[in-house]
Amino acid sequence: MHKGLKEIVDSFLLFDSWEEKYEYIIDLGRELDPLNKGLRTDANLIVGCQSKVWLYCEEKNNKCFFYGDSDALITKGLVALIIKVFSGLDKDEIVNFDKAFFEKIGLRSKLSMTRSNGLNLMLQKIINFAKK
Amino acid sequence: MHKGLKEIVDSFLLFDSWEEKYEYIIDLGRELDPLNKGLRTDANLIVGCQSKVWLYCEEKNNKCFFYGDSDALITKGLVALIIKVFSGLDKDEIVNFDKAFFEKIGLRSKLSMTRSNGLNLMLQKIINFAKK
Amino acid sequence: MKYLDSEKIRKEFPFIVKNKESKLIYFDNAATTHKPQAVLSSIANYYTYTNSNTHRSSHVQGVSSTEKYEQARQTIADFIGANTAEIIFTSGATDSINLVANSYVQNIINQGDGILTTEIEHHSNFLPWQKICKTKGGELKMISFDENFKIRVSEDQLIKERIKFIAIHHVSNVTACIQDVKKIIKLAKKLDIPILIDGSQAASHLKINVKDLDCDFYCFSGHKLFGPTGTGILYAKDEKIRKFLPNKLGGGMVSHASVKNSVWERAPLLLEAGTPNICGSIALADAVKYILKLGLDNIYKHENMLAACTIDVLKRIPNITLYRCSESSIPIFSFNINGIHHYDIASLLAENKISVRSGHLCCQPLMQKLNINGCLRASLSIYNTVDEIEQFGKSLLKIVKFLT
Amino acid sequence: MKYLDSEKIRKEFPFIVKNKESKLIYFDNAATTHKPQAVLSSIANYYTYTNSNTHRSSHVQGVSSTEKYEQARQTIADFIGANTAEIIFTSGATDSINLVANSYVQNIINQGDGILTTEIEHHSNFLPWQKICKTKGGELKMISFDENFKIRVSEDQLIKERIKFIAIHHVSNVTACIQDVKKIIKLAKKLDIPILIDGSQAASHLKINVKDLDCDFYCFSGHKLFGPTGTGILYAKDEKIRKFLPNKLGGGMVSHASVKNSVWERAPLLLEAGTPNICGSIALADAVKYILKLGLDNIYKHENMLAACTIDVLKRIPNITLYRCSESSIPIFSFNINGIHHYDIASLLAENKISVRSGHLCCQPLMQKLNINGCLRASLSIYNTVDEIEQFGKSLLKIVKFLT
Ligand SMILES: Cc1ncc(COP(=O)(O)O)c(C=O)c1O
Ligand SMILES: Cc1ncc(COP(=O)(O)O)c(C=O)c1O
Repeated sequence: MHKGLKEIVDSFLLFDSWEEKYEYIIDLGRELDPLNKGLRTDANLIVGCQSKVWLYCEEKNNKCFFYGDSDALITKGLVALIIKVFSGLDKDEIVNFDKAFFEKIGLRSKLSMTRSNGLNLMLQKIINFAKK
Repeated sequence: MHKGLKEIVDSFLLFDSWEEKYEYIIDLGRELDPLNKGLRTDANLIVGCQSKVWLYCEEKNNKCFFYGDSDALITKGLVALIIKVFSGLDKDEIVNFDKAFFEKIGLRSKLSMTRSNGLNLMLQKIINFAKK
Repeated sequence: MKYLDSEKIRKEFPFIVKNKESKLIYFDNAATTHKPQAVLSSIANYYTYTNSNTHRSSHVQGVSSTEKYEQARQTIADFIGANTAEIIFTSGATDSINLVANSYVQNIINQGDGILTTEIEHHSNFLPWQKICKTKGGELKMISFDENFKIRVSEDQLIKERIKFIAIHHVSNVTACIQDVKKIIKLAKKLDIPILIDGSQAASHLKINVKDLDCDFYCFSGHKLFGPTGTGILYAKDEKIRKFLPNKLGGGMVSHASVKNSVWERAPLLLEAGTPNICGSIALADAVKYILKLGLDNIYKHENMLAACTIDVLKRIPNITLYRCSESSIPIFSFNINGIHHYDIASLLAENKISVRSGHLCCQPLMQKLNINGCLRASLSIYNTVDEIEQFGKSLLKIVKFLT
Repeated sequence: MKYLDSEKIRKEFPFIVKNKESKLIYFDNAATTHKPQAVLSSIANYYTYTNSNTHRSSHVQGVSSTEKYEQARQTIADFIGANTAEIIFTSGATDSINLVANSYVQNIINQGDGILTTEIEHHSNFLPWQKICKTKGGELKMISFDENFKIRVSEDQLIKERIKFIAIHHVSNVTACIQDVKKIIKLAKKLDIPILIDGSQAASHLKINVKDLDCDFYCFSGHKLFGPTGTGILYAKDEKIRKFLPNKLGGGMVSHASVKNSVWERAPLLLEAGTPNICGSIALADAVKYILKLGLDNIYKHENMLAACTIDVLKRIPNITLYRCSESSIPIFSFNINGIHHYDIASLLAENKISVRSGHLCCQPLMQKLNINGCLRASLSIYNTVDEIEQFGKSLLKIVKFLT
């Protein structure tokens, strides 16, 4: 687990209430680098039932980088979190990433096989990108 | 309940074993007037899943008369029984016939809403004939 | 003032009983309802005592299975005032509507003919008609509606747009509006246009009588009616069902089959090829019996009371927009809160153990019309309580504050 | 010699337990099997703990329901060696076959093309192809079979008859014959002809691996596999499923819908419009887990032992004609007794509390070929015992004597 991840897990362990947890998530979203307008295209859009997620993937010097956005606050926070987790890793690291991490921070359900928030599709897109 | 019916119910009450009951039913079939070859037509055929039943309905002097046959012994016996019950009645009597009779002699299941033996369809045909 | 004893009802639903401790509030009943113990027992009893294939066996269980299945058909027929032979068991409302589309409407629509529907329909009562129009060169036409989401059809429109078929909802799963379908059906009948009513959101809330309505087709799902998943009903008027061409062929729907030729059974068996969902349909009939025991009048009045409470609570939420019929309606509440994404609210309500739906609710055309990308929906049923509504209001206020 | 502990298994089936006293013998397992307690519990648990609509909600039960449903898909995929996205949940084998017919085969058959099948098929795998040939001007062609009911296809026939699609059974519900489908599939692949295997009578008896078989489509019903009614599976190879045009439209199968146009989801969701039989599919996966726990190898060997016993018993019946494969087969026994109507025997067996099927077994083309109007069928499953077989033999002898 890279240092950034450890930090995230530690933060999540400290939360006593949903307010704290979601404040943290929403703050992550606020700190997210704004997505270049030119990248907020339909091609980068992941259509879920409930909130929109844009995700752009890029490879530089054998590392993967991700940029994203969402129209919902919480989803945007989760997009930021996922980008924090995966951006800068190489393809092998992404493919072998232990998804128990999301379980640890209590977000498993948000990333499960439902199409409701597009996050699972986002994760799939990242993994597929890494597999190419 | 006309006298013929009473006789039938009484006979059924006496049976101790399936052998006795079905011997009686099969005997009824043996005693059935053979169906005129010219009436053994597709038009008079009632197609069930398992055995064939032919039934011909006729009205004479305001009474209904039925003639029938089947390719299976037991079904033929039941056809004979039904003819014994209904032949000679007038239309009103047929329409108002109390179907609990079949329950009394333990043949309800053979005459229920299944298409398996055509007997239910036979009963329906008789009633429809009487309703016309 | 109390039409139903909610404490007693809650005890009859295993899901509610099991979630008592965790204080879960389930407000997604328009999506699916929970099942009373009577339905769970019906399923267990069927498999324990009866289980057998229908319509084909002479053995004891086969006969008994067929009888129970046909009695279930009778129960459903009585429930909506139909004849038994007009009831087709399907796997759900979507299946029912597609059956009408594939077995009937497809064969009556020609180039230039119109199919009339509304932008308020659930996708299941919209996409099949769109497809037929695409493949047959027909035109999909819309009925307009007022600010209360009440739809209005004129004889003029029916004639001018060459309407050959009409498909509308009885009650909307978004706006809760109870349409005056009887009036529209009357108009359709006058011009001899077949009409389908999607009763998915009506059947568990309103008394329905298809003969009184005089519609040609009526349908609903079992799972929204306290029954099992994988069950549904299509009512098709006798004169119409005779014109159906089966879309699904297989065991049980032919009287004769040979390499050269096959002779079909009569409806409804003709339209139920293969082994049906025997247990499911029997359990659905038991769900209907459960409803009848409570009484639809009582349910309607009780739910109106719940609805009034909910309205009171929602009025206190700042910046709320309700997409809802203020006239006759059922306890469904679709809304948005200005400046906050519906998904954010639904997520945080979930954290607070309150289950509501958010998104387009399978009604994208309506969302487009309302110019929104989705909304929240709280939908109540007989086992919901005033306490739950108040808790919902409190949590909602807190969340809205948190997010602004 | 004992591959399965039948006493233990019998205790796991509520139907068997409840009928212990009455000594009922259920030999109609090819029509439908009974359900183990594991399946009944699965259903009760779903409705008590999870119940919610799938694929659409962000609330806890919605997510959990979707997960369980998708895990069920995974379980089924693993069971037959498929990829998850190649598994479509249907309402039964008939539904699966008709889905292939309506969404795929219909679009590839043109005037003069041939569809190849056999006279041994169940109506469900016969009538849909007959219909397509009628509507599209194709020709329904037959594969010949030997005295063991083994079918034989030649490359020659495929070419000469312009075959564009093949649909055959894996195991017959009349003759019990296990076809060498792998060989036929290989031939079909060589000529690039899509092929469907009806596995309705195979799935509860044989280990199946669709990748090893290399067929394009494989299907079976849940209710013949110890699962609930109203459930079924269609396996469709990835490259084929992409070509499916949905026959049923509605909620859950579009990513975008508007009055003008709609954009479809990907398979398998594209082909599962509407609320699916969520509980049923989850319970079917639990039935599969039950089978895997017993082990298909053990089941196969145990059933072979039961089959050998049954053959011994039937040999003692005078004037019997068995319609059965003497080579590899499952414990199904179709027969007639010369001079006695099958229905008479079935009726009297029922009086003796023995449930067998009689009639055409939804295989009228085969009955015509055999020149009979029907037959008797005894079909066994894992919970049947040698004692039951012997009792069956005794009763049958007595009845035959009674009727002659
Ligand atoms: C070989 C075969 N195919 C298809 C079917 C149809 O199955 P279902 O009625 O469950 O759809 C059956 C069941 O009777 C069968 O035995
Ligand atoms: C108005 C309406 N019509 C149709 C449907 C489709 O029902 P199902 O998904 O059970 O087929 C629904 C359910 O969401 C609905 O609310």
